[in-house]
Amino acid sequence: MIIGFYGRLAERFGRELELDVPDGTDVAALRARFDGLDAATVRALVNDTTAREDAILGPGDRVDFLPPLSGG
Amino acid sequence: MIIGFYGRLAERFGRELELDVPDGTDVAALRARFDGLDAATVRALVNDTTAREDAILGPGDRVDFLPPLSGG
Amino acid sequence: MRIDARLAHAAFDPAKELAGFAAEGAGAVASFTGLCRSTAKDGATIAGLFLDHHPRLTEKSLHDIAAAAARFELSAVRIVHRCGSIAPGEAIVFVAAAAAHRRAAFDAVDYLMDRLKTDALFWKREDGVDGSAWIEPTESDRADRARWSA
Amino acid sequence: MRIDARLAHAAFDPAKELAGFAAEGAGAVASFTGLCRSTAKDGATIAGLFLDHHPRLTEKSLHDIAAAAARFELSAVRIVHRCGSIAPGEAIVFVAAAAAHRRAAFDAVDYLMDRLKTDALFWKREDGVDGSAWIEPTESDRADRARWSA
Repeated sequence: MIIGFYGRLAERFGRELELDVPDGTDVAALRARFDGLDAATVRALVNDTTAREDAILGPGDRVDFLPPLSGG
Repeated sequence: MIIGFYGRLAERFGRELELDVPDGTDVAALRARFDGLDAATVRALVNDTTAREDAILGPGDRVDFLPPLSGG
Repeated sequence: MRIDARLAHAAFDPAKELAGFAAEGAGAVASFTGLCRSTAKDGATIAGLFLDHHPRLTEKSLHDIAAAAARFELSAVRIVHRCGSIAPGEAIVFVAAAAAHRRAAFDAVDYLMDRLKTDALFWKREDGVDGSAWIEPTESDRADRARWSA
Repeated sequence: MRIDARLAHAAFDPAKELAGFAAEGAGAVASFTGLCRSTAKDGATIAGLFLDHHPRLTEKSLHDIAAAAARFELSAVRIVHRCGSIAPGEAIVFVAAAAAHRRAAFDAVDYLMDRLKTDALFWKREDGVDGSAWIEPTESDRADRARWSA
């Protein structure tokens, strides 16, 4: 699975990360592996679409964690 | 004396006219020589400055008659 | 505030005017270009416009209007306005304002266009296929102008 | 309405963007250019900005915002937005709207800038002499955005 980070998160965790997760891992569980991915402020996308916290992740998925937008 | 006309007035009377007027002619008297120079809508300038109707004109003056502006 | 207000006697290029509008230190540049349309308000096809002007006072009116934009927090303002015969598609007017912040730049351009529509010293003739007509300011132009206190 | 919304990975020229913004038949073209300033809001000198972006969704957000300007009576709209490292004086964003009438063109550019400030998919870092800081939208940006019903 590919995980993408942006803005201040990219500085902290790197821009992109390849990671294997156990079967049945959902978005909430993936968040919990990293410090500071608070669901209230950091939006999760799975394959470019906003994902529910209980969405189950598979090995071919791409997950992006987006901190609050600063705007253009 | 040079008289300048603009917009629809220039079409009617020509752009510029050279005219001798009797001593003591004022703006109102000059207006009265032309048809359609109503003081309510046609502004008179003497030497590029808005003039009173009773301003006395001399041979070296330039008088401009400005119809209502159409704007830019 | 730098002021550049010019009467253009021949066709000009709005993009070049924007390029030359140095905005040193400014964060925001707003611009407006008014172009000669090929139809009149009543839908009739027009062949062009003729904008009559006064040899000295028209350019002075442009300068006075530009200077009045000092009421906004601007670093620079530019007005370029055509006179003479203008073909459809040609620019009639270009206005630009540079400011630290975008609200001032927007408001200044909006204000300048409203002022130009009523206070610029021009007389406009629409030349149509069925003849020509001299235009006077509309009630809508006057109402736009009245939005600003001075 | 023609829509042109692009993410620029290198410096671009706003005047060229205005020149290329064909306004066939339009009577009014409004534009806005946002430039990188050399001082931050707190007055500190900044060396530049870094605008982080998503490889696909950032450009899509620009396109979605441009398309939303269909609520105005426009013939064309253009958005060009930088990403990456931006030096003071360089353009960050260029927005243009073409319409038959100037009010629609003005309102569209104003609307697009408000939308871009809150809804464009960017993460902005100010690089100053004393270090860097990631920026989040201000209350004032949110208030501007809230002026429009959607």
